[in-house]
Amino acid sequence: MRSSFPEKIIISGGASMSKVLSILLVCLMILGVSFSTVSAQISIPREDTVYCIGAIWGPPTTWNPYAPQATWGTDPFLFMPLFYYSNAKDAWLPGVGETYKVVNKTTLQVKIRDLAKWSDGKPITAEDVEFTFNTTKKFGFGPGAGWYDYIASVKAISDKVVEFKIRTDKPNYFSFMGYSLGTRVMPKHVYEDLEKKGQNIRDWANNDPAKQVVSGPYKLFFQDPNNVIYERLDNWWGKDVFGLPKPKYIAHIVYKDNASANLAFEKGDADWAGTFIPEVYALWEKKGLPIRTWFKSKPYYMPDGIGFLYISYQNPILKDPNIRKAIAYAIPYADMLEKAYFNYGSQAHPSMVIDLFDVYKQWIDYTWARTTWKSEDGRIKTNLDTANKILDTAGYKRGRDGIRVTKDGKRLGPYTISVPYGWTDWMMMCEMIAKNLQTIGIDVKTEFPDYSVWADRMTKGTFDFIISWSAGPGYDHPWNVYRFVLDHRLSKPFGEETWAGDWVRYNNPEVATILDKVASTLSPVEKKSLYSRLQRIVYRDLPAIPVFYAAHWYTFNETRWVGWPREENPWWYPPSPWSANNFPVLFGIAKKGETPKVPTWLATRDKGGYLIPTSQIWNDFMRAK
Amino acid sequence: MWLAMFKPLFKSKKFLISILIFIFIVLLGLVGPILYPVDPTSYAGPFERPPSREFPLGTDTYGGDLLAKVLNGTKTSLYIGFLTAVISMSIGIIIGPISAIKGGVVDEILMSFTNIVLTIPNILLAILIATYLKVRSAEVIAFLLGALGWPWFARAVRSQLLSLINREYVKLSRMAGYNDLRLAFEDLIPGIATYAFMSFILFINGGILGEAGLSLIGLGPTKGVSLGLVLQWAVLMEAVRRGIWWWFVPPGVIIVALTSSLLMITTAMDEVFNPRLREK
Amino acid sequence: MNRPVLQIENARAYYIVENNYVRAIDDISIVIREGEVVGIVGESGSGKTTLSNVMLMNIKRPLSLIDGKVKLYSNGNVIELNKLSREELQKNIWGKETSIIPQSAMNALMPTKKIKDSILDVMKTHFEEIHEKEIIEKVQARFEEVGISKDVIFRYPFELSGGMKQRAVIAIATLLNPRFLIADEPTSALDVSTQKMVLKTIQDLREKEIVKSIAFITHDIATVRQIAETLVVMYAGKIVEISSIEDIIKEPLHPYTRGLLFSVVTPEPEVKKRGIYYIPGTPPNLMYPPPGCRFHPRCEYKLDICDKEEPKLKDVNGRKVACFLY
Amino acid sequence: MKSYALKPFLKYISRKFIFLLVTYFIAITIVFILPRAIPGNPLSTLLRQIFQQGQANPELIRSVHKTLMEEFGLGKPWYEQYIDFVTRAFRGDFGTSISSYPKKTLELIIPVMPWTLMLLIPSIITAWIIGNTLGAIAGYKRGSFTDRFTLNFSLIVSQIPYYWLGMLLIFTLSVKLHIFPGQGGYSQGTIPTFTLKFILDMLYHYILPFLSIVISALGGWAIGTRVLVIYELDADYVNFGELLGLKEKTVFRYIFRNSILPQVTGLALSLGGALGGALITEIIFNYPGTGYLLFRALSTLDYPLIQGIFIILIGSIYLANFFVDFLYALIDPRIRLGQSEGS
Repeated sequence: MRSSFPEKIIISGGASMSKVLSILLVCLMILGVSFSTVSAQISIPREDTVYCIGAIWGPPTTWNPYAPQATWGTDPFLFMPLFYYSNAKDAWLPGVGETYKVVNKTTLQVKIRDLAKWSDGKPITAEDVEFTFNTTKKFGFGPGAGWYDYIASVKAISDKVVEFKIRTDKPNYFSFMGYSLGTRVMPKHVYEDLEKKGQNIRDWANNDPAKQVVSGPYKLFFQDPNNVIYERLDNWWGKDVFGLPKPKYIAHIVYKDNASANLAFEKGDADWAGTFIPEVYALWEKKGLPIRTWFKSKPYYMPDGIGFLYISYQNPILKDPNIRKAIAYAIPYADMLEKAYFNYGSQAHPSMVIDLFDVYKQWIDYTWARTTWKSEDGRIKTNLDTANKILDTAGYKRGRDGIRVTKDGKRLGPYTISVPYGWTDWMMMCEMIAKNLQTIGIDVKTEFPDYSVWADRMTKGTFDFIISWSAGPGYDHPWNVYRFVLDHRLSKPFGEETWAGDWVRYNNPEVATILDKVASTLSPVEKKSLYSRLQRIVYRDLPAIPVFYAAHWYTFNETRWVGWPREENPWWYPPSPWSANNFPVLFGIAKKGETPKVPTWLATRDKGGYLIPTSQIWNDFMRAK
Repeated sequence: MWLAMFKPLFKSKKFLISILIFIFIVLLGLVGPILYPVDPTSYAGPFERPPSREFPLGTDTYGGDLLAKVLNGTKTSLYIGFLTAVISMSIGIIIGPISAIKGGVVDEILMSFTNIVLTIPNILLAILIATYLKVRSAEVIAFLLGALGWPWFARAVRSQLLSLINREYVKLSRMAGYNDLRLAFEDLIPGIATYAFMSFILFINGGILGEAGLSLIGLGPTKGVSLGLVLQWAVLMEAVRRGIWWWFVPPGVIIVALTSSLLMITTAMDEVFNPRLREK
Repeated sequence: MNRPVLQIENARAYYIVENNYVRAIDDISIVIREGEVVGIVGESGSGKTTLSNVMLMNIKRPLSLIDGKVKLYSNGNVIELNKLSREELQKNIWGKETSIIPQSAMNALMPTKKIKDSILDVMKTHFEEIHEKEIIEKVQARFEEVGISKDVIFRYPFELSGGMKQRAVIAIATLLNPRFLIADEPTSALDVSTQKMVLKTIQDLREKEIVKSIAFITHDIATVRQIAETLVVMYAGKIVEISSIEDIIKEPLHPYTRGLLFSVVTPEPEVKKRGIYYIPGTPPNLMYPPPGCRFHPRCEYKLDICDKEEPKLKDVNGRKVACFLY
Repeated sequence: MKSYALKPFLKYISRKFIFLLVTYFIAITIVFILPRAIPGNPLSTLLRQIFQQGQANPELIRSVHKTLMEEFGLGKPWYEQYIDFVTRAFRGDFGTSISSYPKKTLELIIPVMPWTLMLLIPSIITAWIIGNTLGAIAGYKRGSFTDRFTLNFSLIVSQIPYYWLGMLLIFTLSVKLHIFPGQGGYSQGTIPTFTLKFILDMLYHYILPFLSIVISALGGWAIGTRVLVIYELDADYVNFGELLGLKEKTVFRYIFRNSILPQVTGLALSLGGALGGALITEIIFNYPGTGYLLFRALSTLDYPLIQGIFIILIGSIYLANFFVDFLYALIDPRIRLGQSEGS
């Protein structure tokens, strides 16, 4: 070696270990600093905040309804429709709208409140309504997506009056009414500004609280991947019309899953729940917590849709109504609801109508239901003997293994009944159904694939049996359910994907005709007889078997906020935090210690409130020329 | 010869204790479900009851009998562990020796491949692949874990073989015209037999722990019961924070007892066959 | 006769394995005198290395000194090493009074430290206060003495060639001018030309009186005869013959010594003419050594008494041999 | 002189770098191939979500379906898609999330990454240091009570899955004894700020997940280092050093130093596993990091997000890997200077 050994690059042995540590330390510090850049904010007072669970399960997205997936809160709190619909009351609550006028059988005018203003002070006008509808049509989605199938035109005829004309080529009063009254109104000036700036409206997040222009009583206050917080606008234009909602803040924490959210709720960290809670009654019955659901006892929750057993209509054997009827008798309705569903729902009426809401009872032909199913309320009573008898009579003999065969010797099965893996309540139902079907000689086995596999089968119709959802209560109920389950025009051929309905690929032109007639008639008498005809077809063909009413998840914890709507005091429905029409709920609750007052405007017009019964609107159309 | 070889093992207290624990758990998994013939997938019981005479390990949120679940789960977990080990071992025992015996380009290619698989974090890769597998049976999980677990073994086998290959008797066999296969089976494989056996045990552990990990994030078997799935549901149902200890403690205890007893067996063997490590 | 430097009296050092003894050193007595280079030869497994450990009293489990004394003569004092604790040995004896050139000098240096730093660590254990600069200068001087560049101390061991490493190890081992040095097969891993160089270096150590005496352990008689005056032949944990090197080459007494000498492949002319020879059989298992003379199972001159009684070292013409033939 | 010192170092580092780059490229390719190899409509979850937001009707569903299919549509030939995919991935664009449409996956991942790093890096380093120290002491005192205790303890602890240990810690220290909070990264209602109060709150929530990773990770290190130390105990330099009179402490330091060096590269290799464990630990603790996000992505089958997380995590592991290799080369002179010249 040469003598000039550069001392500087010599790392002395003893020092290198500490050098490692110091490098690591520097890394940690860099990490710390990077962490500190996570946005800064103060905390919000618990007593002024309503915490919700069950409405957001992932990082928030946008507050722009023209994006396909706006974050929870955009609909209920930020942007108001002309009218809100309550399905329990079957009535409409004027929002930005004030009154409507039926001009003639094809024209509806809505007058916007003179007071109604955007949060930046600009008035809400008929122009805004027109803009909202046109923009939705332009993008393919947004508020009122699909309106153009039912509404011929939307026109601002004055500053505050907007006029809707129904499409006369295929008149559908349900959808006409629903779209024109229920669509949220967007601020035209904001979106036009954006467009001028060249911003793609669909990609706009609208997540800057300072820049949000809203019509509702709340505005975004803070958001990060784990929190969404809304703050009340104390100078909201509607305070002279509705008063102010009670909570200063509405907050939603993004929990990992149901169970952790429920735990927070049980502890009193959240007040307003829209989650499935196992054994919810134990919370007040056993633990004595100030927690309640809509009903104090079974079924605890209001219904929010019908869970169907969909049986493939493509399978030539399963198509036989005898088999379908036997299956309908073999389903252990009561057991299933008790075991798998904690009695949160009740057995669905075979007519596909949700008869837990009084307003819908009129559409059921109970006499026919009673004659067909031979029971008090017209529901199907589980009876394996009847099921066996039906199959015996229809000529399905049992094979050696107990499984029946058709006359030409084809075995009934093996078939599968499937729901996505992890949907435990439905998985249990499948197990129980499969067991009973085995007993009556149909070889059905459960299969629980991944959600996407199941969804693929469902939307392509390539299943044997599945349990799945349908439409729910609404101003157009039960028409919406019939259409969803039966209308082949919504569907696509077997093997092609459709999300719009008729998964079993039931194809009956007669049903389609009736559905169109129901939608276009204004006469309740005619409607009723049409529904009755539909029910006869449904009982005869059993394209899908209504099994249970799915629950409208709504549970409240009165540790901090009291006065929530419930069975005894049903001042508003739907009340769930994720419902888009829960707007009035926040006006009627109160902080613990204060007396909650139901807003006086939650009464019908004739009783001094704002509510307009749906029947009144129908009547106005009927009377019009 | 084998008997004599393993005889010193039975002098090791550590070995005896751990093999007893292991046998006990294997019996739990194999015989348990027969002695306690309750359907682990039925939801017959009451909800979330603590252990009682009727339900020795209590029930879960859906009224499932946890003892039945744990017994059957142990069986599945053992099965997955074993299968994983078989798969990893087969791949490793093919790639390692080929690489060592053939040398040259073959060696280069195989070892780059091995290193790449080794470097891609296999848990993440398993998660990613499992996400796309729509139907995940126990076999699929085992295959996935097995197919990602072998590289360290293949590398170790290769380097051990390389040192063996340079020994006299192997050179003699080569001169005697043995072909590669015969060379591998007669001269080389026996030389790494104990190492392979211990690796096999470690692979079993990898399979059991891997299944539990995958299951916990919802990527476990979509059919049947495994210890990981029991834990997953305990987590999903917040059993921990709700104090339902009988739901998550037993499966965890079995996993830990199973894997650590297996690991103890390998260390005990290591100490016996590798005198340097022997406790003196 | 010079004054003794190190004396071993009736040493028995056994390895304790599973309640059993491996009798690696069994009743051995040696005296090493000032200015003397003693060669210790024997096959591998004969206990040479154990003997070197006993000489230094480097006794670690499972090795245990069952019996005997190890005496070090230092400036007129007699230190019984076997009575000192390991800490005392480390502090006062090793490195200072005694030292070793280890068997594989290739790996004898801390691989991830510069040689300089390893040396400083050694110094720090022996002196309360050290002056780095001064030490480095001295060390560099010693390095040049053993024939390597003084800059070597600023390098890592792996940066040196084998010969350089070996000489660096020698330099380090003798930094504190120890009285007694063991060279444990110092040349076995080196090529022939380097071997010669290293032997020369070791010889120089004695000539320059850096060390007083050396025990040179090897299995290779050819090497040892270039440097040693006295030869100790070991077999199976026992000394079978002690003699001057010339006497042994001329006439090996013990059958084992004879075998060892004849099996040397090195083409010494007097060996060459006898042809290649090897000792049949293998060294015994020292856990169960054969009764009587430990060499008898391999001995072609075996007598009846050989498997019954143990031969003692006895004087034969001023030489010592343990064999019933004499 | 300088080039002498740098050459092997640069060579080593650049070889590592190229290897990692190639491997990363392969990882991205796997990410590209997988969803295309396995059929299924990735949008089904999004559609269901829209469905279940109550007000869905067939018209809405149909229009959303159509628009999204166009948005995520895969019309182009595969090689164009592939080139597109890779170039976008190297630009940091990993596609658009489905469940959080229209957010870019990167926008979702960046805010949660600091939490994961903050949990992962200190805990694996702590585990590494403690585990190696324990293992070194045990190995050095081979056969002693300390050794047997440490070994058996490590054997068991190393087999406790992080997440299960987390569950036990939550159950005992949080649910039963109420000493530590059992979930989240900070108290509900507080919002991340750079104030002392918040940092303390955060640390309070940090302890349990940190502990569960540290405890279960240190066992493996201890076992490994113990064996390395035992092998090292017989090393020639140890014997030589001892016989030169080196103090026990110094000898131990030597052994520790040399047996820990391979563990530095071990650290790089173990990062993947540790990250996987940390992700699951986050899920158990509801810790607002990447694991949490991944869990959401998995349960909503948000494929682009899963892929994005995967690509970013693998990328960061490789970066860390490279960093550790770099460190290793720095501290091990044999690598830094190249084991050339002579040997």
